[in-house]
Amino acid sequence: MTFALLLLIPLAASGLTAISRERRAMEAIHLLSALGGFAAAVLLAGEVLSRGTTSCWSGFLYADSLSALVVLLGSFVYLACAPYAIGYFRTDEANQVFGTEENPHEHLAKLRKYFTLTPLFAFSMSLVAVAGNLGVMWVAVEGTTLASIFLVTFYGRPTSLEAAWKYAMIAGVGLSMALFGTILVYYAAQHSTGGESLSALNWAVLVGGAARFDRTVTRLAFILVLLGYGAKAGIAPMHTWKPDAYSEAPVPVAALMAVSVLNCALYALARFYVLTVNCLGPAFPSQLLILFGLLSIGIAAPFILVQRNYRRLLAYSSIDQGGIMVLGLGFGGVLGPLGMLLHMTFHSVTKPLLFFCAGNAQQQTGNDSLKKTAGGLLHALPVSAPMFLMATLAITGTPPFSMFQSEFTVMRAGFAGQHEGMAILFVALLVAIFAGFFYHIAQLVLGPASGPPQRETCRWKTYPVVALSVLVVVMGFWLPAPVYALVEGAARIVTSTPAVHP
Amino acid sequence: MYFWQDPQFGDRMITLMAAFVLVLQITMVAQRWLITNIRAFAVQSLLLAGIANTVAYFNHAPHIYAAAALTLVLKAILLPVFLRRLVARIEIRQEIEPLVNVPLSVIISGLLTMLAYVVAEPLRAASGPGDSAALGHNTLPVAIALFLIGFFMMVSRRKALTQVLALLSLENGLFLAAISLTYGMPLIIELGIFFDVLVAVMILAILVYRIRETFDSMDVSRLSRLKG
Amino acid sequence: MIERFVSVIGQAAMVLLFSPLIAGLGKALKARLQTRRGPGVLQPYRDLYKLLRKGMVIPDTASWIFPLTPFVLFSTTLLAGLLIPAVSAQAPLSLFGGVLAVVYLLALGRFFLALGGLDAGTPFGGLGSSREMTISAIAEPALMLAVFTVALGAGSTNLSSMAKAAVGQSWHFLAPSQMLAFAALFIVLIAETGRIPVDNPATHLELTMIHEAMILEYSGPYLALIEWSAAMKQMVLMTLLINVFFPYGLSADASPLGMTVSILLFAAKLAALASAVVLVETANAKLRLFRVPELLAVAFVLSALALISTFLFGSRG
Amino acid sequence: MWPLRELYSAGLGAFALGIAGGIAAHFGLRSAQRISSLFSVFALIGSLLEGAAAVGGLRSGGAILWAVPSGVPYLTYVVRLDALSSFFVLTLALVGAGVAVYSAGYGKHGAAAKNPALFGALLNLLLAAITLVFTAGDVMFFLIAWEAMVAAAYFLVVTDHEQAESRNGGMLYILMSRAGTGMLFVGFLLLAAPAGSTDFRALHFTGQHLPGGFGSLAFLLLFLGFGVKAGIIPLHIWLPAAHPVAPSNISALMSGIMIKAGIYGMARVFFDFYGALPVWAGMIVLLVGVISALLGVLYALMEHDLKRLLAYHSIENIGIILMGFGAAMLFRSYGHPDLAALALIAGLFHTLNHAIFKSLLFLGAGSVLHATHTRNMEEMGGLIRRMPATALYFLIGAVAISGLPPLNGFVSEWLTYQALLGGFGATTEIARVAFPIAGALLALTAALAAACFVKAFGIAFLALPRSASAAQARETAPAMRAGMAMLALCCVLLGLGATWFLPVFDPITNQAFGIAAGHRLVSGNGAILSAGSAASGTVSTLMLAVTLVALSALPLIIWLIWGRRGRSVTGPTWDCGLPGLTSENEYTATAFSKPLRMIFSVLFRPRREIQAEYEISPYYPKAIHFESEIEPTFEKNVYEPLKDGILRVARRVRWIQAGSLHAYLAYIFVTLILLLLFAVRG
Repeated sequence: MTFALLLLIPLAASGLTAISRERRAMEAIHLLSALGGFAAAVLLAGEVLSRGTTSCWSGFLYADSLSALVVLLGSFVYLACAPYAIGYFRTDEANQVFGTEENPHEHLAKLRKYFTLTPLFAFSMSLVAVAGNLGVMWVAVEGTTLASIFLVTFYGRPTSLEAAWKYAMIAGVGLSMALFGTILVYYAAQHSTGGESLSALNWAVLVGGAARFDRTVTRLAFILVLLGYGAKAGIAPMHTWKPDAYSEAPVPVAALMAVSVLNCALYALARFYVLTVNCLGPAFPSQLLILFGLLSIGIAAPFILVQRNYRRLLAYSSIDQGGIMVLGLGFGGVLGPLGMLLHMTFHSVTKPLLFFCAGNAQQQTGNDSLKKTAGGLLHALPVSAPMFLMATLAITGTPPFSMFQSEFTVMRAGFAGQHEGMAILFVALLVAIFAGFFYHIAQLVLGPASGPPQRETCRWKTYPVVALSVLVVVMGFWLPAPVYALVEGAARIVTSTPAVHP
Repeated sequence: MYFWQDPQFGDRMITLMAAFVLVLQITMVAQRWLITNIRAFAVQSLLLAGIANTVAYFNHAPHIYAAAALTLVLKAILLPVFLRRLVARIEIRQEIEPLVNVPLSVIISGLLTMLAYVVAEPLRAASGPGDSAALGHNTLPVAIALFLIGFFMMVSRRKALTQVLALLSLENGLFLAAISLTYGMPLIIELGIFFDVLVAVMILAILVYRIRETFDSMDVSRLSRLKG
Repeated sequence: MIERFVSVIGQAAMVLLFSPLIAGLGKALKARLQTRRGPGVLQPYRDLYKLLRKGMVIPDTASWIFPLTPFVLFSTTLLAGLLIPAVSAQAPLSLFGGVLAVVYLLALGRFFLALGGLDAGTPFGGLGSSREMTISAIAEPALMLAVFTVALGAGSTNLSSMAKAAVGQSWHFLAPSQMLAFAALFIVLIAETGRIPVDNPATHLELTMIHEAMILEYSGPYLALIEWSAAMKQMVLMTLLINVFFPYGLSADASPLGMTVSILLFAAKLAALASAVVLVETANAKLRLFRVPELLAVAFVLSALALISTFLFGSRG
Repeated sequence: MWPLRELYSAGLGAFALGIAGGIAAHFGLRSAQRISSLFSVFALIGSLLEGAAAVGGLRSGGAILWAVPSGVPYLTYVVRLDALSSFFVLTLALVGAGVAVYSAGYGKHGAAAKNPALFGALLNLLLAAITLVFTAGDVMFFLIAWEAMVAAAYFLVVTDHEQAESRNGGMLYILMSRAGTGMLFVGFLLLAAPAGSTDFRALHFTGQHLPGGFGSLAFLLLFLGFGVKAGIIPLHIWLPAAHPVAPSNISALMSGIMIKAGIYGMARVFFDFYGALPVWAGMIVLLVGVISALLGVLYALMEHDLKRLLAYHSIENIGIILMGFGAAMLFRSYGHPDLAALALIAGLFHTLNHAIFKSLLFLGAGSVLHATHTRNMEEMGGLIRRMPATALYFLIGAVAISGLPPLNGFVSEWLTYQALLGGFGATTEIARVAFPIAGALLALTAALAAACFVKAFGIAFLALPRSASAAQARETAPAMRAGMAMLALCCVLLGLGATWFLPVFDPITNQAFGIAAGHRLVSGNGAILSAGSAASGTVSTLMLAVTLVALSALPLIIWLIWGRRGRSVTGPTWDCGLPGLTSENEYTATAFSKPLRMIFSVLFRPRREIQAEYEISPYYPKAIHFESEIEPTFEKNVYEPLKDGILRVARRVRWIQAGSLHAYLAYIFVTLILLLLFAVRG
């Protein structure tokens, strides 16, 4: 039932917007679907918390704490983006980004594209998390790519076309690698359990039989899956599409991709990680994960230091964040996965805030270049600009904001797992990233006013910012117990320690 | 018993067809005419359908017939036709000089094939030889080779359309792997994959068309405005 | 208790009354060495008496720092004089502070003197203060290190115990560390009391003068107090030098005979040291201001050597 | 029983009210305007309550106040008020109270006036954060409080963010702090990894048992990490950049108490987390102390920006404190707990004293800045007549910081000397020489500090006004004077009453070395301070002061005997007979420091340009333009190259993302090949 709600609401929304002729109608449907989706996600989380796992259609759809967490976060971001998107596109229309007022029909077409494709995107994201079958999961991940390509080309600029092409190609290659990996796992499963059937790829079955998998096949499979879903998550060196796509897509899309795509890809990776650990033990996957995690952070750092465009800056930041999560997974132990999933949670709340502030800044100044903008944004955006600075502190893991807790947990995992050298390198890179990030944003926000002081008019754009800011501050000191329970349960699944149920 | 019931014969057939598939892949690397590439891809897909049929026949796995049929319809007929239309629309016949020249590309393809064998070796060892379940397992190296060579084509070719073709041939490698290793993924998943491929090709085609319009060229290496 | 009080009064009186005599002695001897007749030995007393009776002009640019300075200077110097053993090994107020207190009391006086120099706002005053603070600052490490060297031997910074420790051992001043420390302190003495080759008390030439420049604006009783303090400071430092290195004859008991003997000895030692200073003064020419640091560097090196030699030659102190 | 928790919580509550009121008012809550205007009152009440709590903590020797669980198991808000924490909280209380009173008058001036609500909130936040830093009992909570402090201070520094100077100062500050925090992360985690817990009590005396080189590594990282905050050389460069540009009451808080957070951290690590450390550790701390003290005062001497000058003096005094700490560590390594206790007391007491007179001086500088609108000493002068009260308080601060008797600075420096002196007998060869040499250099430092403050006070307050604004200066608001008066009084009391204060250190030394050394330093009738047996020597500031007053009566008497006949007149300044003394021919600050600039030219590398324009002959110059500057050694030779190097590398790396899809695909391809080979091999 809950599954049905979760999956059907976005599909329905997409269908309705496709046929609706009225802008307000589209916006209304969009908002409602976002609310409904979030409600469904909360329901699912509730069921999982009470019953441990839930599934239907003979395990075709399956949800444990891990999937529930990912679904919850995804639908939360979707919910946060919905009102912002309304304000964002209205402003675009006002600034005549879609061309002049002559052809309102064209505007509608543009908007419909967004309001139709985004729910599909949301649908496939939810499917990724609740698919009990790794093959279906792959199909769903591919679905997210297909749904988002045309969102990247939204503005139809040559550059957005370029970004979309690169995105499509890299994601395509990556996902074929992931598929290859999935096939190999299926082969291994068949070989150990015998009998080719749909259920052979079901998580519940696989995790049981993983210990008997053929080791060589599993190694190969893990490598392919790591590269494949890594490309989707934007782990270096498969990260190259990210800055282009994020800086070209409309801000709400960028926010959705930066959080949900990352979450989904890492979710998939985590599933295969568990299988691999059950078969090979932690050593082999850990060294690869640590390598790629540090590589991502290390690649992100210099680009953040000498960045010229603040939306690309955000993209590199999310490469860095992805790296941190992968690193946490790699450090392993009890703390590593916990740190990773906490980081995923906190990141899903903080990153949209950054994107919204950046979007407001861009629509205010008309460009997203750090060089062209004189600074003193504080006077033009009395609400968003200071929040931009605060969010910067939050995303760079500055206490008292919550991402410090998760990063600290990852560090602890590193030291607990005798990876001192790696952990120290990690800390050093974090400092460098903070330096670049904070320097650029402070230059942008502070300084003398360039024009007369203004007020932020569009409430659709400021309220989400304020709401998220409050949430970010609160989370720094207090995390709702159910959410933490969900995270911890998820961490248990990843560390494959048996969960204790009340 | 008749020879067409002899697993050995089936094994031979499969190996033969797999070899042809590999040859076709290398042909695609070697020459530069778009149309020929598309034709090669069509034939390749046809052979894959053949392999699938054989496996289905000898292993009495009906759902693989479905996969074979899908391959035949989709990859061997629909997509080639569609792509030729596209080529006709955008009036580009020949691949401009690839980043890696042809002789070198062929050599590299050879090396990749060897790598594929090296990688596949332990897996063949894993599945005990001789038993009928092992039917067609020896095509796994071919599958990996298809994958790697296709990947290499994506790296070395400049035309957007050729990259699409390369991606498709890479997918063929996966299909071959699926067939030869696991006698096909569960049908529902196969369907999903085929659906995805179809949609992907549509989208990519649209992108190709747009690129052609916007940059009035299909040279991907011109798409380098976004830096840093 | 009562004899403690007596000793305080006694030493205060001695410092107050003898210090001008030492200054006069120096001047007279110097004149003789330069084959002049020069003023009498008692000339400083006459000067002080005259100045005290005169009226004075307070610059209208000066603030309350200006009148405050002479009093601070006077009392700090006198107090320093009460912390060091002069005739008796037991300095009257020895408990109130050791050698560090002496150094820092003098520093306090100097601090205010320099402010007084700046207060009137004349370029000469500023020049004087600047140079005074500079030279005293770079003289400090040598002074401290030498003092430490001696204190280490005695295991205390308390001057009385230092003196007593020194009394204990015979020919103790021949220890290399003692000699070196003495040499260092002698240089510091010259710098601190503003004698040639560091400063020339007899000149008012702006290129050379240091101490005199600070007090140009003072006149009458204030000037008297400052001059008197200068004389007392000189005596204090000399006493310090003498009784730390050559404490012979410091009376342990307060018997009249012992007192008189030690007073005479003390006077003799002072006279000797004063004449040594005068000899140096007449034998040398004044150094350029920026050559002075080199001289004080020598002093620092000497005291460092003294320190090292304390355990190099094993003789503790 | 002292109501510790209640007092402590109430204090934090007061701060919280200040924060909440300010924020509410900032976001336009009309009714909160009144509350936010009272921010200094909250700060005052909070400081006083915390002070009371600290006194209790010192008496009871420490207790857990709270252990509040957060939503997550790995983070508990443990608040602990042991002797060390209490001492630092006490310091905070004294400084905070003075600054709060001062701010009541100051709030309406300067950049803070643009947004008083937010300013008040941040000021209270800073105080609260520092309190938590001093009392946090868990690594993670400590780091949270620590960074909250950094952030609050940053936003206070950039209060005037329209000025590029304050933007850059703030940026340098927060970047270096973050680098320091990074070191702290690693250091703490190295300590906590074997202990398996992040609670401070679990870390007690665990440091030296760490496996391998980790003990030393953690020690160095923690020392450097806290050193950034304390402003040790060569990690000091943010300090003279950030402190001057902040509003003056904030500068007072930063220099007075915030950098002491670094000292607190060091004390916590050196004497609580670590037992006896190897000798080299103590030597490093001692050496860094000496260098910071000497270079700090030398750079201060070259400054003519009053607030930068004070900032450099903070570096100097941190150095003096570290001399005490280093000596204490060495003594513990050599097994002399009594001397170690003496040295530790010297360091901690100087921490308190510096906190008080430095904030006093910064507040004074703030009044001057507010009266003359300039920080450049060359444009001040003659203020003693226009702002007599400020001048008096500044003079007291100047005497105290120069370590002159009988004020508090003298006492702590005296203790430091005695400790260093004790080192000679107590240690072996290298340390043996190092101790007296350090003492001598401490003497040099103190003397140079005196010179510097003769300059500061003499040029800024004495003689003739050097600019129109200085001529029209007005005495500051009563509240501001009251704040300074409180701190000045503390200087005097802690100087004269040192012997009655010292027992405060008993629980601390007891905690660290197992001996309550504080009261042992008091001998005789209670007014005499003695350095104990090992390095004997006595001093009594109180008696010295009394005798000084008594003796200064003597010249009066003498004068009354003879001098009555001469009458004193106030006349034009003689100035060697040169007519018409004007402010142009006064001695300038530059000229005052000239001799030292020449003597230490090796360090300063001064550059001077003199351009003279002549009309008739070279003997009649029309105008002479003189320009002199010294080379900022560390900025130019260490930090600039470092920054440039990093950025150059970063720019090089950018070619990875050159826009070519083929390159991007190639990365993946190569990675795949390599990993396949790796998989096959393994």
